[in-house]
Amino acid sequence: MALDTAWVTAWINRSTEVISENRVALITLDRDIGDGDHGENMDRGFQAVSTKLDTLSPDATPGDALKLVATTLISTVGGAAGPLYGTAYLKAAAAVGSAPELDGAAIVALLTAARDGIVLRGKAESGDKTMVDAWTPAVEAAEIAQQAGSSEVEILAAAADAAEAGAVATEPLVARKGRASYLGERAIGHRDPGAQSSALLLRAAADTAAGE
Amino acid sequence: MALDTAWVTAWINRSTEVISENRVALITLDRDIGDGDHGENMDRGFQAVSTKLDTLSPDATPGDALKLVATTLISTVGGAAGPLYGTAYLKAAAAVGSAPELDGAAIVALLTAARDGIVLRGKAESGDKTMVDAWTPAVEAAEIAQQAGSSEVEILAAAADAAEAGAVATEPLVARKGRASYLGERAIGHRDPGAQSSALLLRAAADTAAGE
Amino acid sequence: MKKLINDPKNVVNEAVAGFEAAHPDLVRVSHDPIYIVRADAPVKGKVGIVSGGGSGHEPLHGGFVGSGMLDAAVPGPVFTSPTPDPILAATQAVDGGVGVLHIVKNYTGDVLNFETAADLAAAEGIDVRSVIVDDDVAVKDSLYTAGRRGVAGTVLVEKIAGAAAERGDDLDAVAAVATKVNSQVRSMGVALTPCVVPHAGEPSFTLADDEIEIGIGIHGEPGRERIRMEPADAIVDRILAPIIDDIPFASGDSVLLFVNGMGGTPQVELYIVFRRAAEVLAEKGITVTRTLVGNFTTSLEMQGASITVLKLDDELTALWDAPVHTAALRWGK
Amino acid sequence: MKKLINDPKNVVNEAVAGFEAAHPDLVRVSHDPIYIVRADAPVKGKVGIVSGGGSGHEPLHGGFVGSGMLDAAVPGPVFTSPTPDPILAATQAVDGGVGVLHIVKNYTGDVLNFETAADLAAAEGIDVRSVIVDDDVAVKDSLYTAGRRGVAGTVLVEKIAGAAAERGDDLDAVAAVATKVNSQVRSMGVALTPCVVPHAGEPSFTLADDEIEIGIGIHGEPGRERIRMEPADAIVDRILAPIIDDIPFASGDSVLLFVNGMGGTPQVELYIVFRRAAEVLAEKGITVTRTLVGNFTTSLEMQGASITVLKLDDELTALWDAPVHTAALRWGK
Ligand SMILES: Nc1ncnc2c1ncn2[C@@H]1O[C@H](COP(=O)(O)OP(=O)(O)O)[C@@H](O)[C@H]1O
Ligand SMILES: Nc1ncnc2c1ncn2[C@@H]1O[C@H](COP(=O)(O)OP(=O)(O)O)[C@@H](O)[C@H]1O
Ligand SMILES: [Mg+2]
Ligand SMILES: [Mg+2]
Ligand SMILES: [Mg+2]
Ligand SMILES: [Mg+2]
Repeated sequence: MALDTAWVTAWINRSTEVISENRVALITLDRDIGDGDHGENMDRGFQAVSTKLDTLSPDATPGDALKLVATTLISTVGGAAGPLYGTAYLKAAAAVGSAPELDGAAIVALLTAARDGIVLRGKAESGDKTMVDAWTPAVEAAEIAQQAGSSEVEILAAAADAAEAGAVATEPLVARKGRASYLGERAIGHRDPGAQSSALLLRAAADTAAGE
Repeated sequence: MALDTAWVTAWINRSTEVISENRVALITLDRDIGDGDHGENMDRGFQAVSTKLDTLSPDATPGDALKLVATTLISTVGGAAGPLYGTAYLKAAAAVGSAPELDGAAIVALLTAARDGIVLRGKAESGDKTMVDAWTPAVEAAEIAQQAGSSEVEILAAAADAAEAGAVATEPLVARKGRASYLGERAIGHRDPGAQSSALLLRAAADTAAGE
Repeated sequence: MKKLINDPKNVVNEAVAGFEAAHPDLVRVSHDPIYIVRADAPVKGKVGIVSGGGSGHEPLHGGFVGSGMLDAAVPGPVFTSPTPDPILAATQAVDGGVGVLHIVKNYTGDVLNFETAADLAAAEGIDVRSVIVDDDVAVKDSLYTAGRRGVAGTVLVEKIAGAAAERGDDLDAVAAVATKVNSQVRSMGVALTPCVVPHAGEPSFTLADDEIEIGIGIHGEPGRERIRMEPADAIVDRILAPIIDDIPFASGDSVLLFVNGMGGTPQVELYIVFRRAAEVLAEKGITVTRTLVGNFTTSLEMQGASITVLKLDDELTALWDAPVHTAALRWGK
Repeated sequence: MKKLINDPKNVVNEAVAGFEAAHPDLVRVSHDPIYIVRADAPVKGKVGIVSGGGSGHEPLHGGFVGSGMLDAAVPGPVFTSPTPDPILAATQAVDGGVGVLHIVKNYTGDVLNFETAADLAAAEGIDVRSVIVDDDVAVKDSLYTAGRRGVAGTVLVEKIAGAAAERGDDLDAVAAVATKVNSQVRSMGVALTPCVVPHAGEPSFTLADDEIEIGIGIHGEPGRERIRMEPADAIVDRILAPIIDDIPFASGDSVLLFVNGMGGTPQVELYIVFRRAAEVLAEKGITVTRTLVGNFTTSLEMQGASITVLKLDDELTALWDAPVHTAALRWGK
């Protein structure tokens, strides 16, 4: 069962919910090793996205919906996360083109393009303790699942599991990008807020695909 | 046994001690209903007086010693207490003139002049919750004791007792002069810091006269 | 207590030394007794203006020494009036032969110490006039108090009197304009947090996490009432009303609106306060034609703000606009 | 959390509205998207200068909009970089036809958002150049960090670049002088207390009663080390040494010494810090020829200070001395 625009909008709505629910948790993570605004920034952005969603035309493609997310996040989130997530959704939109439905290969392409967009803008490598550390394992897990012939739902679930594990795995790291890099050894023991929000977004993708 | 310059210098030295010991207590009282500097101001002043005492000539009269206290307090205490106490000692010095020794009448004159000096500068009346509420009962008690034929030591002890009672009696009052007057009803329940320091100074006078 | 200080006893000494090092073009400093005079003092033929009071309210008064404002500032210990000696010395140092005006905030200590200094200066042949500033409407001006306190309105008195002296007004005229400003200016403040006097080492009062003090004095003296925390707009309405009612300011008036930070207030908050105050004045038909926003009369690190409104006329406006060159207020040159 | 605010979401909106009401002679304000431009923008034939970043550092940047300094400031939410939209709009609003310089503090968010805005402006045919400010020696400039942060030195870059633009330098020249100032300025700060971001409602970090944070960032990001409270002179020695060693400043140099308050620091403390810093520089044979003391790059109500040293030459000195007329910095007119 390929995923269509209804899934993308469900994903967006669920993302808005979980970001709002996790607003304080993300602020707390960012307060520990950053400047305490990540939850606020993401929440402001997704609230705006969910308002903008009403303007989406009924015959919009998944790519159209993703592009709307991208431009709205770029113009409302600010901070580091705004341009990074904005670029991720922009590249994801480009990767899926005008396809009305997304099969497993398209989902993998979407995730890969999103991750590549983040790396293009932020120049972070794996292990730098950033959102990349959630996205790269997610992309890899999605690829493996797709090559093993998994369904779209299974691919997204594998990606979400890997992103969550990746977010947890940022805890022992020293940061080399973003504000946490100023902290040196003191960042050890804290989870990266951007990796955590990435895991939340990918879990929202998987859950909505599974119809949960 | 009339009191001489040795007594005045003993009184001054004891005053320096008790003010220093009560520095924090006076700050606390002033913090409650003023600006928290009375202990600091008085301590700075008496430290300066005790240093200046070395410059007193060996044949100085009690009046000379009191005048030295006056000018030193005026130029080191600041705030409201500086000019008020300064004037008190200045008028006290004038009242005892160049007498080498002070009998009971002279002690009463000294105390009366001091109180009158404070009233002259500060225009406070009894019950305004100021240092006057320690000095006026002290003057009255001293007069009564002197008329009853008490010794200088007894006169000063009566003054000190009355001053202490007067300081305590400021507690239920609303202030009508000084910073505490801004507080209205909220000053009730707090002892006036200047009345308290006055009681300390008069107790020092009595104790040193008694040779304690 | 955490402060960027060395020995608490040296706070004023060292701050004044730093001020001297930072502004050698503007001021000269006497270290014993402590006072600050403008670099070119005494200015022959000009009325000298001296102000002062306890330290801890900076930039008041040292930050206002310079051409077009004060000739001298006399900083006492923190929150404690200076003694007469430095006031006298400063008065002598700025006497340009045509008299000196003392601008004194209405606190018993300041009034008494300046009074003594004025007497001593008069004995030295200097013509001294004093103007007492008492702009704080939080305190009732009655026989049963020490009278209203002098707070942030002092800055406006000093600026305008300074301009009058600079343009050559004689002592009577300078004193008259200072008196006029004082009669037309009213202020009231609010504290969110207390301040800590260095030698005391403990907060001068306490406020619960949801309490604020309306009508606070600039030494942390309690105000009119202690209330629950409210939104900024409600607080502004609360402290602006007694100001507007007091003079009374009337529709059609032109005013200077001055929002003053108490020392520890972020600037965004001062502008949020300004926004609402301007709105309320506009609603009453009062036109804000001059403005001032910032930390000008502080209480160490206290968080909070005060609002000051000065009724303007053409003369006061022109004197406000006249050039001033001090560490804290500068324009026109 | 007690703050003079209404809804935390409206802090920036309302503060900007207050700023507009307080300084109508200096600035015009766009409310959607939010940016502040000088009243006479765009100035034809003059290079436009735009800066911006998260709010909470006031007067940086809005307080520096006016003749001789910034043409526009773009305030983001508190401590959060603005998005590209307002940066683009501000860039367009100040384009006088000869290009626009973006002055950007080196934080990932600011750099990325200004980068996007610059790309969009270029697509609209505006010649945009960017200078990244990274003066904070508390952070190592290595491949393993996001690089040094931009802190109070930004004020000096903005003033001097602004003066170069005002005298008619072209875009290359203005960018070159901004780059030069950045290469010759170094800063480091200390925090005694944390700050509270309005939407977070809790302190951004905690410090024990006897702890201070050396090398603090202006968003409350932790610094180099957390140590026991020390006397001011010892703290100054500690934060000045890495500054002097970094460039390296040498005996015989002339410098501008800038002591910046973090927002909640009493002014006496800033002058105590200045006094010691000037002393240490003098001991090293470095001559302080220009000075600045005050709250210019703040972190809301944080208590603490930073020291900035800029190596001067005749050109930079002349540009520093050039007239400036903004809400927070004004001289020469
Ligand atoms: N160069 C980078 N590459 C990838 N991700 C980054 C980079 N810099 C920061 N991030 C991510 O951004 C998150 C912080 O976002 P946010 O708090 O919204 O922005 P800011 O740091 O500007 O306050 C970090 O937790 C990290 O995951
Ligand atoms: N007008 C007055 N007459 C008499 N005593 C006064 C008057 N005003 C203030 N005082 C006394 O001064 C004391 C405060 O002194 P102090 O704290 O040193 O000065 P300040 O109020 O200037 O800080 C009060 O407790 C009160 O006893
Ligand atoms: Mg952040
Ligand atoms: Mg007191
Ligand atoms: Mg006092
Ligand atoms: Mg941020």
